[in-house]
Amino acid sequence: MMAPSVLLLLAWMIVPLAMTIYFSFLRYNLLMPGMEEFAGFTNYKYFLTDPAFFAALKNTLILVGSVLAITVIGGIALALLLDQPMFGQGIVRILVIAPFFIMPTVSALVWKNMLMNPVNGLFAWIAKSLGMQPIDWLATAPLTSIIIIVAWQWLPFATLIIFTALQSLDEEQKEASEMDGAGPISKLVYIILPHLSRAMTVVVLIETIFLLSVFAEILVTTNGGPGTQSTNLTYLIYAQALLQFDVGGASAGGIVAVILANIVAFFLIRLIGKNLES
Amino acid sequence: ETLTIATVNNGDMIRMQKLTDDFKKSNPDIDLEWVTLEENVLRQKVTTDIATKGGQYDVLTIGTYEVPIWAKQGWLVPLDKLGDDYDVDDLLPAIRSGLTQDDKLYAAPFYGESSMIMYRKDLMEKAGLTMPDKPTWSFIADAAKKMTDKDNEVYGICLRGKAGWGENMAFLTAMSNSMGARWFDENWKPQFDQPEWKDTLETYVNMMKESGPPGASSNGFNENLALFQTGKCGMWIDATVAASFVTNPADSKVADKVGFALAPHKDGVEKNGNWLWAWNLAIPAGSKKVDAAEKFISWATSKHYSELVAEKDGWANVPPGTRTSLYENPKYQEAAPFAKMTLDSINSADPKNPTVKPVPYTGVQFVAIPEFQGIGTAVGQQFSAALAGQVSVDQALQNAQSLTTREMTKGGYIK
Amino acid sequence: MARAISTRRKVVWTGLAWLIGFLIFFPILWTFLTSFKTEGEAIASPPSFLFFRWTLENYHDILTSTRGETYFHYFMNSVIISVGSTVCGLIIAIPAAWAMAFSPTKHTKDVLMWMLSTKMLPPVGVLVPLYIIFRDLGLLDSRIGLVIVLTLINLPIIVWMLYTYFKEIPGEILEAARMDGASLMKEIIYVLTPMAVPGIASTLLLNVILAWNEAFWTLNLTTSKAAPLTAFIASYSSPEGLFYAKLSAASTMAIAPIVILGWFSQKQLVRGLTFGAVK
Amino acid sequence: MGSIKLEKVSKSFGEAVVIPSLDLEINNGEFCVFVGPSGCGKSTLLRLIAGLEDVSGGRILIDGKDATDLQPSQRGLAMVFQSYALYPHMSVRSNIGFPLKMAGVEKAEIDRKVEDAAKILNLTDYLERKPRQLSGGQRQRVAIGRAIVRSPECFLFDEPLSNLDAALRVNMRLEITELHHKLGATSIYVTHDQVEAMTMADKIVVLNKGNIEQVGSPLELYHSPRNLFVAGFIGSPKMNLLSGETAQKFGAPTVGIRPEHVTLSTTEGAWKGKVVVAEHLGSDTFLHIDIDGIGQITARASGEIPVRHGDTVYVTPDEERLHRFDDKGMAK
Amino acid sequence: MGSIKLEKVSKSFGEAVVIPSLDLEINNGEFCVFVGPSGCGKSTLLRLIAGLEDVSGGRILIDGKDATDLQPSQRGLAMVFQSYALYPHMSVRSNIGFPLKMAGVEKAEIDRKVEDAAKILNLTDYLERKPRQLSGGQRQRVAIGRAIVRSPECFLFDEPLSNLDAALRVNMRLEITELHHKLGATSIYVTHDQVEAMTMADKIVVLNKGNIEQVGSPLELYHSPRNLFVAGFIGSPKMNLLSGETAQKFGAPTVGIRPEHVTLSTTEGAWKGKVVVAEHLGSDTFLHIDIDGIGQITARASGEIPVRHGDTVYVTPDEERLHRFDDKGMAK
Ligand SMILES: Nc1ncnc2c1ncn2[C@@H]1O[C@H](COP(=O)(O)OP(=O)(O)OP(=O)(O)O)[C@@H](O)[C@H]1O
Ligand SMILES: Nc1ncnc2c1ncn2[C@@H]1O[C@H](COP(=O)(O)OP(=O)(O)OP(=O)(O)O)[C@@H](O)[C@H]1O
Ligand SMILES: [Mg+2]
Ligand SMILES: [Mg+2]
Repeated sequence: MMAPSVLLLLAWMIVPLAMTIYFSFLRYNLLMPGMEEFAGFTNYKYFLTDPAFFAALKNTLILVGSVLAITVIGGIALALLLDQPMFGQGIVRILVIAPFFIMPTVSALVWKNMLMNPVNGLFAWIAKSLGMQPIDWLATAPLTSIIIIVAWQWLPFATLIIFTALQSLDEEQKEASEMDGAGPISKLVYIILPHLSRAMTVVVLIETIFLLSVFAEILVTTNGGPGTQSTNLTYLIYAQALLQFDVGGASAGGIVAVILANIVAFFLIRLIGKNLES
Repeated sequence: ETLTIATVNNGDMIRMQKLTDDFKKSNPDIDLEWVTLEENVLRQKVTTDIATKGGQYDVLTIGTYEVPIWAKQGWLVPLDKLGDDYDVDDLLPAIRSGLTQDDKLYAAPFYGESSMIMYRKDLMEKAGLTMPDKPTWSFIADAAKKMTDKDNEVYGICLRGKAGWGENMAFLTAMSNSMGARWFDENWKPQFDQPEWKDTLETYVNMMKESGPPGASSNGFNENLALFQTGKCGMWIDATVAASFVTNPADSKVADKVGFALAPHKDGVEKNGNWLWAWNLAIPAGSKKVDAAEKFISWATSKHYSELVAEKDGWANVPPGTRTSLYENPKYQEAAPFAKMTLDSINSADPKNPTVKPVPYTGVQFVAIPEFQGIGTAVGQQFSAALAGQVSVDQALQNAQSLTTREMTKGGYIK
Repeated sequence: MARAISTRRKVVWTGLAWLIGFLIFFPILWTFLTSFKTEGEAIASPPSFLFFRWTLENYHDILTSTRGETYFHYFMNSVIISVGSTVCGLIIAIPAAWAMAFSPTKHTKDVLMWMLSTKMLPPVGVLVPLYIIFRDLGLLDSRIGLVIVLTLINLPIIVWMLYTYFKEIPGEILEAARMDGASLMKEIIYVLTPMAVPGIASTLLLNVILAWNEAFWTLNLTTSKAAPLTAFIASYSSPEGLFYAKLSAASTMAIAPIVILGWFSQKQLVRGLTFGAVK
Repeated sequence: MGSIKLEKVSKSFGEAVVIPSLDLEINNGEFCVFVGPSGCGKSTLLRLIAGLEDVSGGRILIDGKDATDLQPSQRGLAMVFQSYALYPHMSVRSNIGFPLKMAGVEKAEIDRKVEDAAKILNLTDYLERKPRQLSGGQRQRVAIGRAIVRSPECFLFDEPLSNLDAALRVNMRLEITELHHKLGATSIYVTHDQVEAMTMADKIVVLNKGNIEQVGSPLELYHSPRNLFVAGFIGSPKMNLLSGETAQKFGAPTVGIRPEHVTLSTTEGAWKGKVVVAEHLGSDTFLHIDIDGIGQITARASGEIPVRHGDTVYVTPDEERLHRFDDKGMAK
Repeated sequence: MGSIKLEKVSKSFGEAVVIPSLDLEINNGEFCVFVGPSGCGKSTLLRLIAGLEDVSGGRILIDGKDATDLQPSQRGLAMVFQSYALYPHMSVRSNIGFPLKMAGVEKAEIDRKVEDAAKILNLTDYLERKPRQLSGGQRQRVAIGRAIVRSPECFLFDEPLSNLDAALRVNMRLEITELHHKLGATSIYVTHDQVEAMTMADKIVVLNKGNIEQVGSPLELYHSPRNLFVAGFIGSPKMNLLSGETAQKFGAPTVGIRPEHVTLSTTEGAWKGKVVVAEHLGSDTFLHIDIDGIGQITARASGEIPVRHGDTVYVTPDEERLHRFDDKGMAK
């Protein structure tokens, strides 16, 4: 019964993967047909010795790590806030959840042009109204800007999951801790956070999957620059594949990314597998 | 039959889509299906398709960069049946030469552009200067400094800074030509270690630091246009098509204060810092609808089409930069004050001999080899980092030199 | 057994929550407002928040534009592709998740995790091979092709979500059905599926949203016939020509359907998103 | 220390009045059991005492001092919840030690006290386990451990045994009773189990719709229920209640006779009936007998009696043990 | 129709042998109860009969025919699960009618049968409700309705009452017994509740670690337990088991005496002890007495006896009712 979907996925994985591996050993540029020849590990050599590669690797990890940190911590804070008694909780939830539905391209365009732009953007206007020098977000802090944009998109996801988990916390457990003399902080540290650990694991897992391949936001806002400051692995491969049309190089990059993703996946899944078991 | 036409989403192309009834009138059996996309997306998709022989499109909108490369690969159908009244010789020679290979025209220009200086006459006056016919970079830098009034958000000069081979590198390559620099020597050795490039980049960075707007390193055409239109730029060197936007009172606050001048050059260097670009229509090899496609291209790039636009939307909106006859038309000259400057700019660019020193490639603001998109963007990233102050000019040039050498070695150009 | 809360405390929390909610929502609100401005007002400084001349011109332009096809063409493609891929995904995933949940083997967990890890591969890496495959199969620019791709892309998540739902269904009920004489198919149709309806619904929703917003494959494998709203947006973000207001209007039109769907179904969605993390 | 006094305590949830007005005194060291039908307000009353709900009116005195406005943690009470409410992510040791940790007690001191409590509750071998690795009865004991560790003035139990199976319930019942004797602290215990109430309580409080129907020792309630409600509620199997003509004969609108207070015979007796179900437990026999003109009554006999489904038997109520109730259902 | 025979049935889960080898015959129309400690294999055995698990060895004959390899649905059995396993998305009507629908019975016929079943079970008013709108007892009845509607040869019940509260349990117990009398179908009933086993069974099967310890009628097991295990298992409160010197006096390594078979006195008797806990139920009194040199024993007296915690009492066992066991724990 598992067979159909597993087979399909297998095909989905294996066929292009095999082709990619094959291409990665070819000197193959789409724009120069007829010149394909076996190139050994040349493509890998060039990809791995590209100075941009380590920058991209670092940026990828920083991006994923920071967004995870922001969304998980922010998600907990927001979930705790939403859990307080208030009027119009439903509406606030609707406001908070909305960024999750926005196409990445659209949100990148909006942030870049209408918010972060140092001259016409709203942030600049606010800074100027307060008598401060507007920050040139995308030039001086490109990776941070992208982290902000991506975190904005994923914060609702984290909030929602953590909020739901929070609501599932047994009321009697909270009362028991009150009887035991726990104040708000102790309650948070000893009762609530441990209860949320499973939800946080899910957030980390799912977000990591999507964050490893963040791409549209970078393309629209900074084009990976200035320099390679906001280039991540996916974007680097994109540059190989769709700017240079260097299929060989991009394939090698793809394979490297696959291997790295699997290393991440391996640790993540071990961590999470355990947490999801119980 | 249905033609699938891939186009970019600029104003002229959109206008053409609205005028297709005219084409349908004379060709009732041909249906048109438009694929309108943002430039970079379009380029990616069209290239992927043509290179893998996907056969998705019958008519392509491609730039002057692609035409020679693709023609050489045999990916384009030569346009030899454009019709008797098409008048190929009317096409501007600079534009036409970039689209011609072995005496065959592989793409028909829909509109062409160069770059020039747009400046605020009022600010220039206030600074006590007048724009010379052929300004030099030192004049520009000086004027920019004098026009700048940061407290009131007036910046002397706005230039492209966003990384990309078609973004900052289009401007910087053109600028470097006017400084006497070149991308490669005759042996395809990168030239970023030469003083001319250092001169170029230093001038650019210093000028922008002193008189440019904040955030310049992520500014492209649109961002600068917005700045200029809202009165925040003293001078702007960019595509000639911008002229019609900045002089349009509906969108621009400064419509009546704009002057135009030829792109600058360095004292003693004969080349100007302007580029040459055209959007062209071409037919991919392997299209099964070559005849219909050619009919369409002929219609869209004909004089008749110009008249059609003039009739519907006025002469100012006719696609510029392709035909001599347009610039000789007094009605156009009257409607478009920037006509002469555009023509001069286009004519002063020579894609076959873009620089002072000899080069092994064609292209004014690009190098027409397949690797250029990647290299150009990577170098562009370095230069935009220098502009943002993230690396020094020397460092940026050094990085550019080494990464270009790498890629050229990989590409087999440097043995 | 909630305790009574003082109104003053409630008011304080309400204020804080509304403020933060508003801040998070602001970029979307801003886009929405901008879509009613003229291009000039859209870049005006200082920006005007509500007191500008409201115009529907941008929407008028979009709905009557002759750029390729009309908005509705893209919209329909988006609907067909996202719903189609989700339905296909469910048809494949339900039996698989059923098998994993109710007759697990030693390797079930590994298979699941492996499925998830396939989602971590960068799609650009396999674009060219896939493009070639699609060309040879004649699937370029076809809705079927996109449905297939998106089905496969989202399959791991669908399988996992369903798996966690099915695990919550007590095995005794399925055994009861077996005692009652239901065959395997009938068991799935009459008992399992209806019981998992909330779970399936939320899986469906999440996947419609993911598919709706998927911008890489939908953009690269289509030209016109099958192009969805992501392509529509791509035709509005131009490096040459100033379209902030129009872009805002186009963005609003592209995201509105899914935002509204998301809002209406948020309860379902929340359940779906939690992947059984929260019981 | 440890006496609890409720003065005119009332509680409403919005419109709904759950406890109209209630006075009650529980003495130091007493084991007091609240019983009553589901929804009658037992848990609510307990939670008011614990401070988990605010009273709508009246005062709560703990140990003579007004505790109405104190926080739960300041009242010096400990509570054992029906669901145990153990902290699932903490080991047994941490669970039991948690109240001490919150009180800022030193690590060594905590360890000592936790181990003492574990010894009392036979949990020493399980200190490092997580709650989910324990059986129901063990979890129950951990919950109790968490309550006793800080030597509270008074224990509150909300149906602590209702999640356990029958055999375990019997054991835990004895353990709690023994513990009560050992610690001597006041305890308030909510249950709906007859046997628990009867065997554990010093004092039973019968609640109905937020009102106290009767307060007294188990045997007081058994022997002299104040009204029909208490009569029907206390005792298992339930008292047979008869009305109409039969009752008139005994001079009251309603009379009640407990199953164990009738005499059975196969040959003669006051009422003749047919056995509907005969339940032979070995030690006892329960007969459900259909009596002409009276209806079905339950009779109980010690040991075995050889009757089966369908047999005819005679039943004689023990008049001395008959309960008589007036029109309003009050005992006469 | 309806007889069930197990021949050398065995079952292992991987390495773990749950049922080594077991023979059992259940006659047509019999009400057979499986009892035994938790984990002894009761449910497994029931599920083997149902066909929900495959046997590892041996044969299962239903009604004389080999059913070992038949699908659950082909065996003509109906099962009532501990959790009821109702289909939550179907109305009561559809729940009860589901087996008929699966069997391809006509719509009209289904309706008729469902309504008949509902009438028997007093569910007529609830036919259109969803399970979640029903009380525990009603849900239980729906589960039974689903079982009886297709007139199976045999009913299988797996602890069907363990999720109900005490009062409901008593009622449902009577209802199932009555139903059994009415329908007369063979029933196999798993429980760990003493009272259920004693009152409902025609035949009790005592299981221990997958082996049958004894098969017999409730009173047979009560009076003559075959071994120590059965003696300790059957009867509530448990039989007091004594060994050592005391037992030697009665001429056996171990002797057992049930709590109800001792005589209590405050003045004289065979053994002197101190009351540890006295549980006064009104109808009975349970005393847990610590006797010097013997240990703690439980005694039961009808009605009340005025003893309290700490009192000294004398206990005299009824020698006629003493059970004697040899070295191997078998009854002598
Ligand atoms: N937070 C609340 N809001 C509104 N009504 C409530 C609340 N808590 C309890 N009630 C109502 O108060 C009444 C008494 O509830 P309570 O829980 O005290 O009953 P109980 O005697 O403990 O019942 P059970 O034996 O079922 O536990 C019920 O009718 C209940 O619905
Ligand atoms: N699917 C299974 N795989 C492995 N072991 C099992 C499985 N099902 C049951 N067992 C084991 O078989 C033994 C008997 O289990 P069974 O459920 O029959 O006990 P039971 O008598 O019904 O107990 P209870 O009274 O607790 O319900 C137990 O030790 C149990 O752990
Ligand atoms: Mg309660
Ligand atoms: Mg069992």
